[in-house]
Amino acid sequence: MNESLIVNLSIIILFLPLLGFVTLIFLGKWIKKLHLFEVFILGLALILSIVVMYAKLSFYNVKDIVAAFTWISMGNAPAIGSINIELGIKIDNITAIMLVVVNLISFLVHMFSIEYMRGDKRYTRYFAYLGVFTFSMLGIVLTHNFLMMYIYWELVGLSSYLLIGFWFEKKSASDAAKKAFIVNRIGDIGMFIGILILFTQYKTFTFDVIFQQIGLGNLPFNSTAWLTAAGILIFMGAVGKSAQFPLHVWLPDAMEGPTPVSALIHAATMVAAGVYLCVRIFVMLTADAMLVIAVVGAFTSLIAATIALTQNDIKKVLAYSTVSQLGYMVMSVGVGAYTFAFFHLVTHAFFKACLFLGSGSVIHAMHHEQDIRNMGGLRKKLPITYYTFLISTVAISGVPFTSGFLSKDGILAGTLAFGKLTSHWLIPAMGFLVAAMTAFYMFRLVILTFHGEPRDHHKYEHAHESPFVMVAPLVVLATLSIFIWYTPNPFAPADGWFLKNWVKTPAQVTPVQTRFEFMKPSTEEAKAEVHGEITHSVEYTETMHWAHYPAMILSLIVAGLGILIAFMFYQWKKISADKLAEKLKTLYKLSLNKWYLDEIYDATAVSGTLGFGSILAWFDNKIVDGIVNGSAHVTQLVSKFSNLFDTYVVDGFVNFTAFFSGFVGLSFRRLQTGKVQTYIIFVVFSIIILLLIFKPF
Amino acid sequence: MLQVGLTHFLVVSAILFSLGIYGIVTRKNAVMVLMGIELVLNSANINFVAFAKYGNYGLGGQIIALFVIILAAAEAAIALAIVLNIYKTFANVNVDEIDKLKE
Amino acid sequence: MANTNLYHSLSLITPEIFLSVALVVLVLADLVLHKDKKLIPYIALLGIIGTGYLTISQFGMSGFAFQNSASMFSSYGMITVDSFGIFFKSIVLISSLLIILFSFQSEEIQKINDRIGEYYALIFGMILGMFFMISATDLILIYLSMELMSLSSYVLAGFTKLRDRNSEASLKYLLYGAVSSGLMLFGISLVYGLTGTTNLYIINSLIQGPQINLFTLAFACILIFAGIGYKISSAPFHFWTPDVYEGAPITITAFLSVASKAAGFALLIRFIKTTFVSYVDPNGWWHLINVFDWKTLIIAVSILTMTLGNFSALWQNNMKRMLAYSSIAHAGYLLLGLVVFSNQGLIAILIYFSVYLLMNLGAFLVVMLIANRIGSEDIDDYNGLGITSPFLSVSLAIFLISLTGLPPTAGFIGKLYLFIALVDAKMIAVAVIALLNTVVSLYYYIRVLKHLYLVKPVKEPVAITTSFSNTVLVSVLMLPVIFFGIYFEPLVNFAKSCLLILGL
Amino acid sequence: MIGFPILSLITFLPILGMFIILALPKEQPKNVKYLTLAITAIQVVLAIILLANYNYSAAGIYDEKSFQFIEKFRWINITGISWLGTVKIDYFMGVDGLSTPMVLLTALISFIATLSSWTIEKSVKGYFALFLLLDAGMMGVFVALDFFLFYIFWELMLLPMYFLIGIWGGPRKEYAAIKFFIYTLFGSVFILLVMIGLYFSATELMQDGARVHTFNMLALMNPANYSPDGILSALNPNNLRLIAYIALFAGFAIKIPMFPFHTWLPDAHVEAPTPISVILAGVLLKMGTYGILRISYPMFPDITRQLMWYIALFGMINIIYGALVALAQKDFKKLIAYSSVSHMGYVLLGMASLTTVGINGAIFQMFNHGTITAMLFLIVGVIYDRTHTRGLNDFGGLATQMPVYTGFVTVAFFAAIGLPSMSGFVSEALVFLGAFGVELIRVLTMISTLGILLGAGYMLWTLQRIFFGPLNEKWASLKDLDGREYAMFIPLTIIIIFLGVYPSGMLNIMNTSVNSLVSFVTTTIHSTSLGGL
Repeated sequence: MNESLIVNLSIIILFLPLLGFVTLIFLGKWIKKLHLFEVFILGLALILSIVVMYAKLSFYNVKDIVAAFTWISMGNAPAIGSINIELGIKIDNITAIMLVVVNLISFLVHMFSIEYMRGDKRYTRYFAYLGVFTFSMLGIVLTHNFLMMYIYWELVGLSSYLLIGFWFEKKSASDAAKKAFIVNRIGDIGMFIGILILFTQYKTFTFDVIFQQIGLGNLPFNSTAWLTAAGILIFMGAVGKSAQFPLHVWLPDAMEGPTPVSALIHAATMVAAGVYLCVRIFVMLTADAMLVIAVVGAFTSLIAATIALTQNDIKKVLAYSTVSQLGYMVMSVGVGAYTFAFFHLVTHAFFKACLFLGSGSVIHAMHHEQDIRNMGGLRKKLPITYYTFLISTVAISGVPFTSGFLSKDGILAGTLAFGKLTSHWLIPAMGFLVAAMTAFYMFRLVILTFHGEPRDHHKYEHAHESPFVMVAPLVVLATLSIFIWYTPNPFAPADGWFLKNWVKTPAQVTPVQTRFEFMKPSTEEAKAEVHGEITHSVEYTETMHWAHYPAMILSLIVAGLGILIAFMFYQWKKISADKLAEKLKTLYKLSLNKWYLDEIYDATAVSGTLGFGSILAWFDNKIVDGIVNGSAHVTQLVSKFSNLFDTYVVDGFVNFTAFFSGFVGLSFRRLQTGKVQTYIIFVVFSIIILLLIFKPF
Repeated sequence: MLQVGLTHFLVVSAILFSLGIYGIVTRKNAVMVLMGIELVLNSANINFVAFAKYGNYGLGGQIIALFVIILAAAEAAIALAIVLNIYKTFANVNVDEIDKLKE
Repeated sequence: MANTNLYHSLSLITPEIFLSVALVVLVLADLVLHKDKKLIPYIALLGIIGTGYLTISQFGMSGFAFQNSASMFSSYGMITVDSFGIFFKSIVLISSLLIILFSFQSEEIQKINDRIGEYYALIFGMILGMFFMISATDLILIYLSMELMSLSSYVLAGFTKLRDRNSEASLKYLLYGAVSSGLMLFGISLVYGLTGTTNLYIINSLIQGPQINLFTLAFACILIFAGIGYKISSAPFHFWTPDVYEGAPITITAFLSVASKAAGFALLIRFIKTTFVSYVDPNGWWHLINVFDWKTLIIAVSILTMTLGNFSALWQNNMKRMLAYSSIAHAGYLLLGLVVFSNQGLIAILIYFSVYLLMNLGAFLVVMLIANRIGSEDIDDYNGLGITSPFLSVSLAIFLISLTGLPPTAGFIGKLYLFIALVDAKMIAVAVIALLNTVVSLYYYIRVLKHLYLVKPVKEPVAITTSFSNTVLVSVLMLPVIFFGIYFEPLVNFAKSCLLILGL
Repeated sequence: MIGFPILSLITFLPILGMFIILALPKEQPKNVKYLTLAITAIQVVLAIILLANYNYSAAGIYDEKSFQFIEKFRWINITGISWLGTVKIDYFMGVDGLSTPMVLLTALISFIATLSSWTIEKSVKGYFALFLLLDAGMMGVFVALDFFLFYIFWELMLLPMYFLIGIWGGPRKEYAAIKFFIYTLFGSVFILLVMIGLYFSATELMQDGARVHTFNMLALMNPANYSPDGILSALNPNNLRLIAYIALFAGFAIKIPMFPFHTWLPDAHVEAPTPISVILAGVLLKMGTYGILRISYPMFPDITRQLMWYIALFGMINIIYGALVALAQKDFKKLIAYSSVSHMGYVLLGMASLTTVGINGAIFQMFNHGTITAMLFLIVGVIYDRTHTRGLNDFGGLATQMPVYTGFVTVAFFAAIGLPSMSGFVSEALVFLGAFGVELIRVLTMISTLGILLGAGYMLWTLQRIFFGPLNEKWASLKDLDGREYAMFIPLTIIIIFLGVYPSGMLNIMNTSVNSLVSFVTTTIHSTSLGGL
């Protein structure tokens, strides 16, 4: 298996879903059951991507495969030199793994959707959109430069828009779609400016070239501040896409889309693209940038967790949990736990997709009931859904023997180490708090949905387990939430093949003085770093090791605590949730209403912009145009004036002449003059005035 | 003994000129306005003759004055015809009432 | 000696002599032909053509007629024949020819068919006056020729007597004109007093001396300018223009707006050039004798004229009146060519006049043809004509666009040359004012097009069909407007060949 | 090279067509339409022939030799009397990388607009005659290389435009038409003045060795041709060059239209019939920016460098201001009109950068805006034809009723938003890349990026208000697109997406020229500028 074959296969993988999209859009109207073609294509892509992953990880484990061609060439530009904008793909281990993750989940979601979406009037269109999404997502994964990253970034935004607003007859759906796109654009602007900074300095978009240049000490505008800025700005893209505070508000609303879409896009893949981006630019992040990222991530995970505590919509809970988990990953990048961030991305993708599809199964069974207060006891009616859902919940809560435990624990260890090394203890504190809350609200969800007695009997009676095409994906995904796929030792993720062999922290390229103290290499390490052999300072590695067990124990405790409390509240009803809510009314309301962030945004940014727009429109209409029209009015006025000149001004002259004549006493009679005479008077006066002006002395 | 010189003629001419203009702009009757015009023309005539006489310019001035007189006559003829025409249409010859054409 | 001088002089004024003969023939014909006066217009046409032939045969000729052999400046005569004069005479003749052709078509004129002999005789009187105005270099001849022209035109303005406004126009024109010429005469008398001569060339050499009373001279200049300014209807001596243009028969209005103005301009230019310019340098710049600030005066007057004209035109509802104000504005533009005091400016004036002749007469012709049919010159009555009478509307549109000065019409070339002259003289501010005036003028010209095409008529507009001869006549004016807009080389070359003003 | 005068043909063919139409009897509206369609189709074919024979490596800009398809002969040749000099005006046409995209755009948009004109019922003959005259004027502006010729074409379009808006327009058509006319004429008189000023400042070396004043654009670009005492020589102490530049710029800016000269645009667009809006937005607005690039930049490189910040500032204002005002609109067409203001701001911003990337982006944006906005106006036209309303709040749920139409709308809207894979993205990105690279205007560029957010805001909001939500029962019987409408939308969609995926298809045409332009503008020192600016 040679490189070019891998490249070609990757390109085929990339374009297969697009082919599906085009086929479905243009032929969907005429050919029935065309959606199966799309499912088939995805299956094909999945197989190919597994092949690619296998080839990459086995034969080219340490070597990145890059292929590119020139997209835009601007010749020899004056004062700049040649500018070539390239398109290309870069396959490293992360890419290879992501290919499989994306294709797998996408395939499963396609499969799930066959039944879930049956009967929809835009059935084929739906699969077409899924196709274009998959294409764009694979593009993000495969690209080797920032511009293409941005391009695919926007395209996933488009597919997300189309899929959230799929049921556009509902105003809430089209609102949510619009909101998602626009909120994402805010982040994208930052990302775009970040890319602009890099391009301005390096005249290229290619990751490797830029990183290499930074490594050589060639900084944007020769300033570390600009490097930090570039990092943070590009991270803003991730803030938007991965729904980080303060741009997280779109993701819960995005649940208006069909549930499989939520699973694919708004839980497993697209939202993880932000984390993927952070992972990609990790090497160029300065300490300041990383700190910002860590804080944003931690704060996001916390705030989302607090909101998730009180939500009653099954998808909303999952949505906020997604936001929270994404915050985790981002925080992980920020504290330098690169590998665990990516690891969590992968594990989270599986169990969160499973959760969403599970919720889809529930919703399907309950005839589009989403409120968990109206559920309960579904365990019996939907056993497979229940068990897969439970496994995933256990995973996300960080219970041992699950994938979630492995990745979450690593992240928590990372934060702990970070806290020790930099004394930013707040970040690990938030991390553990969130872990507890996650366990609590996830089990609250499970208990309220599946345990206890049914609260809506009518719907309960009609509920039934979903058909095979829907449960099969659940089973697959639940299976993937077990530790065994990643490491043989359920308590030592770092020893597993995933982290040991496949995903390694790359060497920082930022100037040494801009890094965290603990990331500065010693002299020998610096030499080694140039060759990409050592990635982190020994100190950091050691601290990570130190943090491993305390983090594990702590996380076990907090997760257990969370689960326990959830059972106390909802299963055994030892404590009344309502009473507590009554007691902590303010906090409860704050949480239930998502901290009023939507309202605040509406009142400030949205209304502000619209209001400003209206003011400007008024300004435009009345003032700017008014000036123009005003000058026209003045012109008309002047013309009226000169038009009436003959009648009035000249008459005025007459009167004046009358007065004047009277003054000299030549006539006491009031002068009776006609128009011709007024003209003549004017001539006479003109002559006098001209004489006064042009007299030669 | 008062020596009549150029200045005196010019003063007379200026007075005539002013009276003529005054008549033109104040008289109601079109014929009276025409009289004013005659005054203006004749003030110029006085100038011509006086300049010719006192400036030793030869006979040119006098000849010009003759031309002007003839022309004034022609003008008066046409003018009166027009005034007559006006009288036919408007039944009066008050120039200030003939203002249908304006603005 | 005296006889040869006289023969020589007479040979230089053959066109004028021919005109006089034609005038007499017309009067006689009017007497002889009692009933059927159909022949008279053709006699007039022959007269114009004959004059035209004689005028053109003078082309390239230059000289003085009626020199004063007694004077020390014996070489300068009362009449100057030069290519500049011939240019303006041609303008006058072409417009006369067209006016006669217009008169064939005009219903107004058809109605007074019994007095048609007088009509043409008076027109010939005007032409004769203009011819002398154009070539006169003696103040008295200037005065006399102006009066000759004026007296004829006073009558013509009220000639049809079909409506009150004819007589009124006539009276106003008369009174205003008589006063203006009176003032001018007074000015001339002052000049005579200062210099002892009425010959412009001699005045020119005399006023360069130190003993001239500058105040009196300035007074005289302003008075004379008032007289000429009234003829070219420049502000502030323009007040008669709209009233008379509106009241007069349309053929006469058209004639006044072009021929009379041409004669006035020729006179003004010749007067200033001959009297006040000391020399013309090789680059074509005219150097004024420093006795009177003509430059500032004319700049002020021209800006005032075009601004007043344009602004007043904005609100006019009568087409003739609107065109009257527009012709005032155009007088302002034409004066711009003079303010630069250079041959370049003179070329611009000549080009502008050639173009102005075409487009202004064209516009009047179309207005007349429309008035023939709908009996109104009111702009509101034009509503919807664009659809029903495409040919007339399109041609009116072209004439008006050309009057605005938009390419690709000849009007643009005229304006272009004016602005070229201004920029060449580095008078940018004046050019900007003039350009802004152009923008203002668009508004009222386009207003006509708006009524023709855009405004929905209340009642179904009549469809005006044009006879073959009318179509030819309109086309004869319209095609050159477009042709010269695209290819103006012949126009410029012609103007250039007509630059010569005989002088010191 | 081709054996026939392709540029004259492509320019004057519509005029020929106009005469044929005028000669046709009145009762044949169908023939008139087909004839116009044929003529515009031939124009497209000619444009393609031109492109096929185009030499991608010839620069043009200031170098006559590297212009292509040159047609040059003496048009006005007035041999002067010595003190007057000679007037020599050439009929001079040629294309380079700056004009070729515009020629292609004009041909394309004219063709599409003809299709869109099919619904015209009122005085068909007059409409199409004026339409063809307009077409000729537009084409002429882009191929003329003599300033005089350029100006004639520039003004030639005004009148047909006036009538096309004024006769076939909406309720306030008279107001809109006169406003358009007066406004643009106001701008063009300044152009005229500067043209005359340039004429007197520079001379061209004739074959016989004499130097005469010239309107030849290429000669006017060469600083060596300026005489030190010329009115626009940099030695002139009154900063006349600066004033002239501003006047010229203002003349072009009105056409763009640049804030605060933009207010004619919404009125003109709202009142104009659909095809005329298409032409207006698709081609006419480009003349302003084209004029700046073709004339202002190379003839006044010194001032351009001096004022680039201000140009960028106005670009930024256009982007942000246009977008914000668009947000507040309730009329579909007005919204698109303001979006045009916003999008033309990108062109200004890109031009202001004076870099290859930025100017490439600017020209590319000109082309893309032409296609995208044309499509947007066609979209408005389709809905207006069917419902006779344009109120954004009068619709709702049309996506259910007209799915294909909605599909095209989505494409066009996202193209306007600057979605990657569509042409608008590439040009906007290049504009930003170019502008950001210049330190002087970096902050302005960063503020301008807000435009892409606001753009998404008003476009998506519009999409939602018209097409999403429950179907407004009033429109339950609307028909989806018919064949003619497909024929309008499909070529535009293909071009938009093709150039989004393969922008080099267009960028390669202009790249050489842009490089040449940039190096010319950034390095040319006016030899007479030593003492002045």
